[in-house]
Amino acid sequence: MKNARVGLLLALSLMITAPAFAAPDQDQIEKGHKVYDKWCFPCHGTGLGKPGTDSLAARGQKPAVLEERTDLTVPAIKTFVRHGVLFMPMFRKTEVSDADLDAIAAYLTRNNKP
Amino acid sequence: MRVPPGVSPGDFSDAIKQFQQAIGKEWVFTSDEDVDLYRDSYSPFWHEQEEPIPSAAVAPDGVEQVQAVVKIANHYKIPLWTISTGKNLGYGGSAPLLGGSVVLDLKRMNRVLEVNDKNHYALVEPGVSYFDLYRYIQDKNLKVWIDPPDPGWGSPVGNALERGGGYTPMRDHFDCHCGMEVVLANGDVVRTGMGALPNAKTWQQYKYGFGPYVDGIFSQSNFGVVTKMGFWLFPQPEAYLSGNVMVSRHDDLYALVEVFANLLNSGTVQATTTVVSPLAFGRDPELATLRASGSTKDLEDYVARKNVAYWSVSLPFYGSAKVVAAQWEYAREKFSVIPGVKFQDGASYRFPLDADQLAKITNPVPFGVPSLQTFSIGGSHSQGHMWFSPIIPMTGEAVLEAQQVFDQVFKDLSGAPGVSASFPVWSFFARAFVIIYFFPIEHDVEKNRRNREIFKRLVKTSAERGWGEYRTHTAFMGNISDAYSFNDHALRRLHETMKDALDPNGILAAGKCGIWPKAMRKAKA
Amino acid sequence: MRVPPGVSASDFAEAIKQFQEAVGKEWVFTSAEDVALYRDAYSPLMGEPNELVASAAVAPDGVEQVQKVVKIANRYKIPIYPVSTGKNLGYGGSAPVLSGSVVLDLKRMNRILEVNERNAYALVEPGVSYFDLYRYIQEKGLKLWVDVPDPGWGSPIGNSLDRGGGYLMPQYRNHFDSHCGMEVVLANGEVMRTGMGALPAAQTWQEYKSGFGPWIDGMFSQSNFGVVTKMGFWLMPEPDAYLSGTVIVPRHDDLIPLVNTLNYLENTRVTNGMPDLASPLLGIPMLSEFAARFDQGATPFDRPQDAELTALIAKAGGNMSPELDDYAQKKGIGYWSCKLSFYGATKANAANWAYAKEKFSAIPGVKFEEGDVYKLPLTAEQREKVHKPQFGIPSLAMFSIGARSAMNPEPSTGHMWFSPIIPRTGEAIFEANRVFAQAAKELGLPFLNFNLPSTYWERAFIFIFAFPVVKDIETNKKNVASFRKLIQVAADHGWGEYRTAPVFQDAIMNTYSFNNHALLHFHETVKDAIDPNGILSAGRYGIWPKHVREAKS
Amino acid sequence: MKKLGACLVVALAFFLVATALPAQEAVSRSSAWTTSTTPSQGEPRGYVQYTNDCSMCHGEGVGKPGTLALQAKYKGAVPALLDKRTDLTQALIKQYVRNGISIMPIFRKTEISDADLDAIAAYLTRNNKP
Repeated sequence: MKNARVGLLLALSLMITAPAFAAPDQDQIEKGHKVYDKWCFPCHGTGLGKPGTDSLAARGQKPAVLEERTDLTVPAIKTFVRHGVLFMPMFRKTEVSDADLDAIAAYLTRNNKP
Repeated sequence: MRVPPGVSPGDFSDAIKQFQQAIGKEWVFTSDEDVDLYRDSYSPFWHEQEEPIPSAAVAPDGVEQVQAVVKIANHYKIPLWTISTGKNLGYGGSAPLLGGSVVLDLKRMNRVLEVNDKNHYALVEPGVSYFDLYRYIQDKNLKVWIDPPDPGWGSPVGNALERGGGYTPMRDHFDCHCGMEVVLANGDVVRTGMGALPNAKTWQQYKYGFGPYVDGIFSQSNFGVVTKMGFWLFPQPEAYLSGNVMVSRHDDLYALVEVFANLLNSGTVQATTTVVSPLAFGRDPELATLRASGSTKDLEDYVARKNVAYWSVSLPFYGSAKVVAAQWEYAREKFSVIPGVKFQDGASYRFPLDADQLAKITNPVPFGVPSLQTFSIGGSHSQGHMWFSPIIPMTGEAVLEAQQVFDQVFKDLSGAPGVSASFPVWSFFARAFVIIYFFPIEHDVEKNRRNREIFKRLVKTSAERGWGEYRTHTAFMGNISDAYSFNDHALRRLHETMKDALDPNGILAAGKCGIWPKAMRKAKA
Repeated sequence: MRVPPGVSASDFAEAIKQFQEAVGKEWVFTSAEDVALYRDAYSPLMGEPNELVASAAVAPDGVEQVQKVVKIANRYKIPIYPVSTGKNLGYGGSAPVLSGSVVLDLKRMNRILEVNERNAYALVEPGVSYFDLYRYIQEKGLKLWVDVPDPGWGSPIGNSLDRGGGYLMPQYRNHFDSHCGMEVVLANGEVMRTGMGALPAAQTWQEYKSGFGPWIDGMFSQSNFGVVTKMGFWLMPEPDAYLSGTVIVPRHDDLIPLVNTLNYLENTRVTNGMPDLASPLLGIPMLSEFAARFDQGATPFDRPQDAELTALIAKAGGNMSPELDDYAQKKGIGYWSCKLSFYGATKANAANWAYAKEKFSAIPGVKFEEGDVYKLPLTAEQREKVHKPQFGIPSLAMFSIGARSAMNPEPSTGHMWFSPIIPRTGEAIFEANRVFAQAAKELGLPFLNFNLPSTYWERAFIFIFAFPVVKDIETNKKNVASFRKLIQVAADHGWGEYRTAPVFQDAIMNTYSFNNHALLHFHETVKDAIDPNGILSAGRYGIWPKHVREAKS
Repeated sequence: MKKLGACLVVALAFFLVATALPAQEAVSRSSAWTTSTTPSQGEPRGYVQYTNDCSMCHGEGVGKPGTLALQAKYKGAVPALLDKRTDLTQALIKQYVRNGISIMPIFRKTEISDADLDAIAAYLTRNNKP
């Protein structure tokens, strides 16, 4: 099962180069920004004491702050939120609803190259 | 679809249908995908059969919906497991203790009902997080602090009910609550303290009300579902100052702790800190060698040579700028009975902190600002953790004894990865130290099995020494409850008597803190 | 011999015999003369047929004897009523709630089991009085203070279980809050320890309150769920110094910012002693000076003897009046005052007081009076001078209120306390005065023109009104009826009593009626489960055993 | 009246010297109860019990409602301090302890045993004229 998860991650990273999706509208991105600030920023934001950012920084290569990434895909984001990764726990739908998660994904992929 | 233990599939699907009618279809989760979101991300049973996974989850939005759910559960004898924000990570997360329970997820009940900055209190629902409450207070520009625990996404209600601790003078979270609303197993709503008085004017100002004070039995228990809770807040103080006290010899610990306890009990120091040996964490290779094989004398020599401390405690002071300076001065005077003691001024702040100041503070929790900084603890590759947290006396003797005893357990079991040989002791609570041992969780069955064995051994050893845990992961609640056994488990038997009377069908949080409903006690026996 | 209700004479005789075997013949009291000693000396029902009286009394000396007594009581369904020192005067004394109960008198269990100076706590039995504990600490020369309530002969355990209060730092003056760990004999005769005491080898029974699992201690306060036989208390290390200072404000409406600022200072722990509200203009004395005024031969309600003022006060009738404000300004007399106490390091006290003054300076016209500064311990001479409970010294001085004195040549035979909790705001003080003054008028009660609340609790005020108990049955009847009216008046305004005498326990519990008395029903469910025969303190705080509830309905 | 009280105290101090009681007791009677007095220290039992059980209300010094009440009642016609009285009878003492008077409550036998009460009564009547 662990291997299955790793496999999933690999598959997802391969999908990063997959074809573009329909561009989300600006309202959706703004909503996503708000939800991101509420649910993701405390761990993945800028500044001191942000373990999510620190953890990604330790991994290196890509920007550690999620908002600066342009390579995240919507399915990857959803997988991390719904399944967790390392010490990041999964989030329930009473915390981050599917609609909120769509918005977060829209926000974090807003600068992706098509 | 998974079915709760002892419930027929037919009954369960009827119950699910009624849950859906009561709270709306979208808030009853039954698909594997949705239900898996309720697994404990930091489960020590990861990839094992024993991992307790719920059968479904229901998320009511309001006390009437909670009542409806509880009544349905009673009718079909469905075991429920209540969570507030579900972020009790390291102690069980959002997963039940009994596999197949239906999680009663109160996250949607996230209203901040009142924040009063004249009498300094808040009334909140269980789904409110420390972040939510902080934001509310900031938005309204109120001059009150909350007291967050290390992780800010948890629930003030949930954390207080688990009897967690924070860092400011309001650090004992259960102690600082005032008034509850509870849905009982029969679906009835009670309000405690002054809340029992209709139109009460002091529900959040006087804890006890009239007659038996029942609030305590809803903490670390399964006697009800708390749907509202009041908290006393700390008005924003003028200033903060910290001062570090360093002593150079091993045996100085006795006097260090004695003076420290006196300062706590006399109200000079009013907040959480930790007594620590910096020697336990230094990265110097020479120090590492001394730690492994050196004598106390060797370590004392090292301390003298390198001009470091054998033990230290950093004292936090809250108050007016002049007062915190005077308190620190008085503390220095008191510690001066220890020959060779050294002092170092620490951080100093005036409140409110502006954005720039706040940005420079890695851990803002001691200033009433919630954070997730604590999750750095396991390093970037951590897959989670759980805590072993025994209460020990606030004496140097106890600290040394605990260190020696627990070190021996680790040695006997040839160590546990990531567990430090030495440890800080914390003053989260007024009078006793609590040790918080970090146990890594891995997605590795063998390592987790081994860690569980070590954990159980620690619980047992701890009990033999007269130390008990203040809180634990659901996986060990039975073990710890077993340890609190005075007079043939008289306390647990009383809890069971009450459980049977208040929740005859045993629907609420079966097994929580060792309390099982009658039917399951019989099955186990 | 009186027999408990529902018990046959022969069963009772048999039970008495077994009690005698359990505790020794001399410690079972059955003669009318001996049992009369358990009457409530301050009973408002004194001499009436419905006075609450015992049928017998049993005085065990140790937890095993308590267990035996409880088991015998269970066997014969004898209602028993534990008292600790039995000095809960004004709130019921040593008499039971249910007439005919056997009083379980724990006075002989008066051992001080431990006083730990380093970690500042004590473990005591219920018969230990504040005087006893204080003496013990003095004899051993320990640098510890006990937070005492006004009457020093009471029991720390009994007072704490009845949720009484004292005068020191907030974490000590709430006596239930400052307890840590209990030993309880349950109705089935089993002995249980709470908190860390449930751990057989416990090292921190008196250092950490809640142990593991449900924290049960609160259930044994103001209740009838068990007999507490040991209890731990957190003591206050003797501070470095004490300082007091008084804030005086000129106008009626200044009470509002006065209280708001006080709340800020108390909740940030700037001032850590019990704040002491008074009114120089209206002659309402500070609580801490109340008893001392008797020694000075003064009446406690002292104000300038001035006909104009007396007339103005009468005219205002407890309300805001511009004339009174003008008078106070003209004469330079403060309308309200509040004495603050500080315990701590000499310099910290001074700095805290300076900071408090800075904060109060937002009130125009505020004045400050420097009070006492003591480096502790007090000298023998200082000890005589001070308000003793504020220095952890037990006393009986407060009884001067009801005792014969120059101002009170024909004393009462006791008193009962009406003690509602109100919000900690100036507005609430005004409202409560309006409401209670109106009620007093309607009931013909001799209330003062204005009353100020006490500040025993950190976050709420408590009004304490004394009702005299006299020899005249008719007067007592009238007072009891008035008391009941006030309970209702208070409840209608969302104010509830924190404690009361047995005569009023049902009435007050009835006001705590949220959701059709859900909390009382909860208590009853617990009661029936853990004391199925209903032997413990039937009726205490409004909780009756099932058979009595059924008989009543 | 205040002056009268002071004279009384002076007079009593003289009186004390004349009795067999230990000299130290004359110094600070009002806080005598703050440490236990035990028979082993050679004190008569009645004095011990009186100190431990009665002096907190009936002793000397400030904050003693019993003493104040008797002062208000007799206005100096008899001493306000019980242990200076020479007119009390044992029966009367027992009557008050076991029945209370005004706001003085009843004392149970677990508080003051019959034997202790006998001793207190003997102590308080020790200087009565025969």
